[in-house]
Amino acid sequence: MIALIPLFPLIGFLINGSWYAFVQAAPGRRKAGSGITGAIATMAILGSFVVSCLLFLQLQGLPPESRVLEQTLFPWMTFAGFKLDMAFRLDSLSTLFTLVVSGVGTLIHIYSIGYMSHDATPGKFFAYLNLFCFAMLMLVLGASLPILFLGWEGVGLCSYLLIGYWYSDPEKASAGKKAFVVNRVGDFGFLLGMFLIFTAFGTLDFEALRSAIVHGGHAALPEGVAVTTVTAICLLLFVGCMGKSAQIPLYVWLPDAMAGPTPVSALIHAATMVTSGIYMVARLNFLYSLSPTAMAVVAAVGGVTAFFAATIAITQKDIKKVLAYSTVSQLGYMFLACGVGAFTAGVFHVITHAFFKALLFLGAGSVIHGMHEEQDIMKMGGLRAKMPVTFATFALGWLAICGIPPFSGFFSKDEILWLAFSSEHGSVLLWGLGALTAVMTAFYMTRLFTLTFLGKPRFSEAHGEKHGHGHGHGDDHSHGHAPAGVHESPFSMTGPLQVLALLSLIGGFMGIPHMSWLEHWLAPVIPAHQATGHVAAEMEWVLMGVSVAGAALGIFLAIRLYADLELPRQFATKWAGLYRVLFNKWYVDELYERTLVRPIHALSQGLWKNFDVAVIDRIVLSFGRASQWSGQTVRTIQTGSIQFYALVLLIGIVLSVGYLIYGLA
Amino acid sequence: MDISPVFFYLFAGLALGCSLLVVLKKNPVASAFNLVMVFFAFAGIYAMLDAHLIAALQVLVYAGAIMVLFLFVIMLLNADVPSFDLQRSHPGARVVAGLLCAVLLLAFVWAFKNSPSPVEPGQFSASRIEAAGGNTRVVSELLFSEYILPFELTSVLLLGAIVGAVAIAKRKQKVGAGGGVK
Amino acid sequence: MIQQVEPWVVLSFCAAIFFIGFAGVLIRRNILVVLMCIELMLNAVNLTFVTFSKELQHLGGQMSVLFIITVAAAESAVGLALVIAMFRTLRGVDTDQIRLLRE
Amino acid sequence: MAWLDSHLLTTTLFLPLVWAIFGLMIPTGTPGGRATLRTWTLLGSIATFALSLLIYQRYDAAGAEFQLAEAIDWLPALGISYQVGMDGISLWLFLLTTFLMPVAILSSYQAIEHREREYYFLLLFLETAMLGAFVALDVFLFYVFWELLLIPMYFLIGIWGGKDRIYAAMKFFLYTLVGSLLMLVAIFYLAYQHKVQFGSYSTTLIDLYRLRLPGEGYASAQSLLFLAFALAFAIKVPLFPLHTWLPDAHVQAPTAGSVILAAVLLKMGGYGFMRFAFPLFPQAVLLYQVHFLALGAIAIVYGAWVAMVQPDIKKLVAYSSVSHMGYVVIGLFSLNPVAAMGSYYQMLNHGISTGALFLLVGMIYERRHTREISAFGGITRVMPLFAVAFMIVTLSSIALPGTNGFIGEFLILLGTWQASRATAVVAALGVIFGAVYMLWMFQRVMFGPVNHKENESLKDLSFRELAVLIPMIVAIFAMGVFPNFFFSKLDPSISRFLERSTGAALKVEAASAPATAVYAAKGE
Repeated sequence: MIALIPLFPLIGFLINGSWYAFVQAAPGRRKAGSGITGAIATMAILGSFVVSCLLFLQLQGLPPESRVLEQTLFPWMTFAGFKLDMAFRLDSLSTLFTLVVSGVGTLIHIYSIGYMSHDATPGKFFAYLNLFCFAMLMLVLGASLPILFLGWEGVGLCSYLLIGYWYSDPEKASAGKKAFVVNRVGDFGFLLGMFLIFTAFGTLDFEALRSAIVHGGHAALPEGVAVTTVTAICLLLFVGCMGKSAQIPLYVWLPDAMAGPTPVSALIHAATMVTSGIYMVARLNFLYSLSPTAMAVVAAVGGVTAFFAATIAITQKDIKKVLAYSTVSQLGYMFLACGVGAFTAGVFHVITHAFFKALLFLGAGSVIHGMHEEQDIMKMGGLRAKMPVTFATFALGWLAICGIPPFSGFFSKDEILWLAFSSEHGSVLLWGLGALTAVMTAFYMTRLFTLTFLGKPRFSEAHGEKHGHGHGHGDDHSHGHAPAGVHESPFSMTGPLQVLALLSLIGGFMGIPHMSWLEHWLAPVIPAHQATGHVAAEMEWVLMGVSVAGAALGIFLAIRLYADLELPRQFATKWAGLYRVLFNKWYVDELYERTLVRPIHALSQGLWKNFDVAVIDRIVLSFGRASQWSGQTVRTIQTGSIQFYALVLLIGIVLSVGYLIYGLA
Repeated sequence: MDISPVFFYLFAGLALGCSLLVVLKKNPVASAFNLVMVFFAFAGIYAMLDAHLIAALQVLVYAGAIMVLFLFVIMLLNADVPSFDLQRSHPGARVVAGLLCAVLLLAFVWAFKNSPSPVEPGQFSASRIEAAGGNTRVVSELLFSEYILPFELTSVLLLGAIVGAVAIAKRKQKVGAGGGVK
Repeated sequence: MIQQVEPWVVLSFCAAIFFIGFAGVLIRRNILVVLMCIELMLNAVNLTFVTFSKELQHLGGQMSVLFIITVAAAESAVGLALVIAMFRTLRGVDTDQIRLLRE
Repeated sequence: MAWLDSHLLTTTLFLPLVWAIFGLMIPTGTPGGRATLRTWTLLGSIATFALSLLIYQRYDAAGAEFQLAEAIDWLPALGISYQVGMDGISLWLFLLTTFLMPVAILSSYQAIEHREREYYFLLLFLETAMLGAFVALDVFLFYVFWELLLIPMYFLIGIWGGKDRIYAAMKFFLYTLVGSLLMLVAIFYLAYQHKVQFGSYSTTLIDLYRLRLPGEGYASAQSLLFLAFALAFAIKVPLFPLHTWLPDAHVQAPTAGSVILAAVLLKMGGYGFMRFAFPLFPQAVLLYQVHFLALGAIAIVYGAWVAMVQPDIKKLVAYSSVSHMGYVVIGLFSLNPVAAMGSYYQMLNHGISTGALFLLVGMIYERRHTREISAFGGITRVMPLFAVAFMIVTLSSIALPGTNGFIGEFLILLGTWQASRATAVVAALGVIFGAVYMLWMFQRVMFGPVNHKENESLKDLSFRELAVLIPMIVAIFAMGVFPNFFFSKLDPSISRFLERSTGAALKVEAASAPATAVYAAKGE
């Protein structure tokens, strides 16, 4: 039964993929609607969602401590000295993820039918999308680290394929490659972490690992494993998370990943794939909680990333880039939560974030679709009237991410901030970082919202059409019939928006403080966070008030500032240096280019030309030259006359016979 | 060895002399005729050694077939070459070659003379061969029983030689010179 | 008067013919004569075989001779074919002309 | 049938050669004749493959060590005999060879335009030689086959190769020959040692396994003999810094030649290590473990780096082979079951995925007659099917989980980590750089706009080319998802290999402190 969850998208992928490869891709066939392929793909993921729901209900019917379903398909790698099964395990943590992935996935599939209606190769798009869902579901269902890794790299592949979906544009293709390579750097750490686990514990299965450490609800190190080993394991695995979940220093690929179609950004680069790092940390929470050092690093990296990405988001002009940096920032939040031991809060934020960030991205997609591929928020404004549904739903998402009660973002963010302050791993510093980020988040999201939907339009009606033609991506993404003017999107797109808006509105109620259903549900996997004594309980209300006030402050500032565009322009000129640094994203990409990419490239070139060819090959060839030279020297006696050779032979015979006779005598 | 010394020395002297002439005669035709004489002398010696079948084959194959082939080729080539008779090779080489051959010959003679006789002779004594029906019969029977495999293999060899000789000696067809047949 | 011919005398005679042939191979430049000298050497070997066959009372030697005669026939056929081919391409039968081994 | 039962290996072994001899009699003056020849050759290779499947079915992993064995005296005075037999280690490489041969033949249909008869004859001749090397149980017989396959390969590169084919063929030939001559000397020494220790010459492998050779220090018999064998195998693998013949040979060889070279010939090095060098000289293996681990790790990173900057696709793939085969070396020298299994699997993987890469490069070369990366760009748009196939093979090459490459690299790294952490860390870097060079190449060839006019009208894959590629792609996924299918026939043989390579050594170790220290320092 569990296997059905990833199986449906796999079947969808195979159908759409072969249809694309053998029918649609043939040159000459250019026109194809997204209807049938979209329907197949949606049915596939919907099937997963239904199965996930059924299994969720089944789990709910079980007593909490035995809420685990397992299915072993076949032995994957088994031989003397090693054993690994292709097995799935569904417990309270993974069921949440399967629901989110298949649920949000279904909505985004439906949305894509509308969004990709003008695309030349929808078969390819939906095949990739289904493949992604397959890999993501493998990731969350895998019963052991290698299967998780299978999904982990699988989603990375889909991310690569979908970012570079419009491959004719070299920049987009490069963005895809960058995403894959940066993720590979993370996977390098992941792999080593996995090896270290195997060496230390002799298993890669989550349950076996857990039972090696947790005894009677209490985590303790087994004999012969040092704390430093666990720290090393956690940090190495966290390197993997840095890559996949876009944390400093490996976050650079995510903003570039916005080159992909917007539904992809919503599904992969906001709602699901990027949160798999949090999933893994939460899955291995028993391991992480053994190492205070690793926890501190996770929290610090998360907090700094949250803040750092928020600073960049303030100045970006591309609607999707703003959302991308916002995603990086929110992911930082989640790691901050994990780092202070609030794994449940982290998972909570993953879920609410999946709702509101998917909503925001899809809303942005709707805007872009309506504006004919315009992504610059400076050229938008006043869309409230033109796109009422998009406006309304986007507003809900905006309030949710700003942390305004009672929207979902409020609950999860507040939970994180409170635990960052109060937990034994937390500190005022971490809380301060989080709170400051919250203010900035409110600020840049409001900026985005204001510039896009409020105010006066900063575009001409004719502009859209012209633009649509100018930027059509060759044959692959041109609008066959660019409709005049800005328009609201079709229902296939606004429908999912409305569902997501509803979820963003009510999603937070699953984790109301002190009566959290979520915490209770996750208790078998993540031990409930015990309240700590060193902070007074009333502080919780104080801090909640502070964070809401902070969000309100951010919103207020942004609305005041961006009501008139002159004001921000003055600020930008006043602090031109700071503005430039932020606008250019702290020059991190340039730094990597200078310190890593170019030196390695130059080194490789040097090794090839100056070592491989010039040294090794020359040594080998010099052997050849030496024998050639000696051959040339000796060959003077080679007259070519057979009779001469025979004469020499005769001389040889005489000499040997002479030697023999002399020896006998 | 129960052979008549008179006839042996007669044939041996003839063979030695003629073979020297083969080497020394300038004209290849003369060499060829001397070679025939050598072959005949050898046939005589074979006969004295009771190898009657070989003696016959020597005359038939060597003196008959092979020599005819040689003469035929000489005649064929002689036609249009003015300087068919070639000088012998470099005098130095000639001296060295002759000297070394002589030295080796002496070594061989010395070795033959000082080698001990075989300890136990085989089963085909002259009398037994005689009793079994004579040399030719015995040899032939052996050829078709114990030596049948090599015998059959020689047929492959001969086939190969025929094909090879034809392939080599055949005049190459001019490539691309169309219009030969009209 | 009736004297036996010692086997070593016969064998020495064979060796003499053999080396006359060998010397011929070495010093003659006419390839036809070279081929004849090779025949001479083969005959010397044949006679050696027969001599041993007689002395050892074993017919293996005579068998070998039969095969050598066959091989000699094949050899001279191919050899003469080569001579013809050579004559056709080089217009001569001088061994000095064939130095293809050199390059 | 009874005869076939008792001579199954020999029959399979010599079937291609006999088949090829009949193929020589097919007149090729007309197009119809050439088609007949090609079909005939293809049928021969398929028949061999069918026979090898029969072998697969007969081979029982739980049974005796060497099965389907045959032995005939060859040169009894020297103890040399014709002995063949099959164990798990031979089995999959044998099947890999017979599986790839039809693919290679099918891929040459259009690429080869002159001297077809000789070409197909040499291909089948090559198959016999390769198969022989994989099943020979007599060291000398192995040597004969090992040298025998040089001859057809030399001509394949030298006659049907690219512009610098003569240079490449000579380089290939000499490199390999130099290595193997020392091996021959070592083989004679082993046969002689057998006479000294057991009273008669022997080159039979099982006999030689019983030899006790002094193995203390770098000047010991084991050490020197190991080096003699290892040089031959390391050149074939090829191990850094003995790899420079590979790029030239690969680039110049015709497509089928490259495929066979990469897929099978390189495996002979790894196979040689597993079959001969390790079990025969266990102490020397421990002695040189560190060195080879280091060289293997260097090869991985070095190969990847140099591959990154190649302007020629085929050269890039060639250097990627250096990198991939580095994994095989570190896996073998880690001397534990996980790494050994991974190593062996990596050999099969590399055969499939690099073979497929060469096929793809060959296909695009047939269309454009260039292999310069800069001559392409945006090919996805004109050849979408080709792009799909290329993508899948690329992914296999960068070891994406779910494809075959992952299984090999994962197991090797996991095992190596237990033997030497530093090596594993350096080797794991190859995971990153592997992605860099492959994807960068893929991007430059397949993505972006179509910049060159010539590329506008390229034809997508034909039915024949699909028939070539689909088996490879199926193999890629089958090996990635169901590796246990392969492991199950392999497991006992790998265990035996390790037992021979370490068990004996460990016993001796108890007496000698330094060796223990070396092993313990790495094993922790």
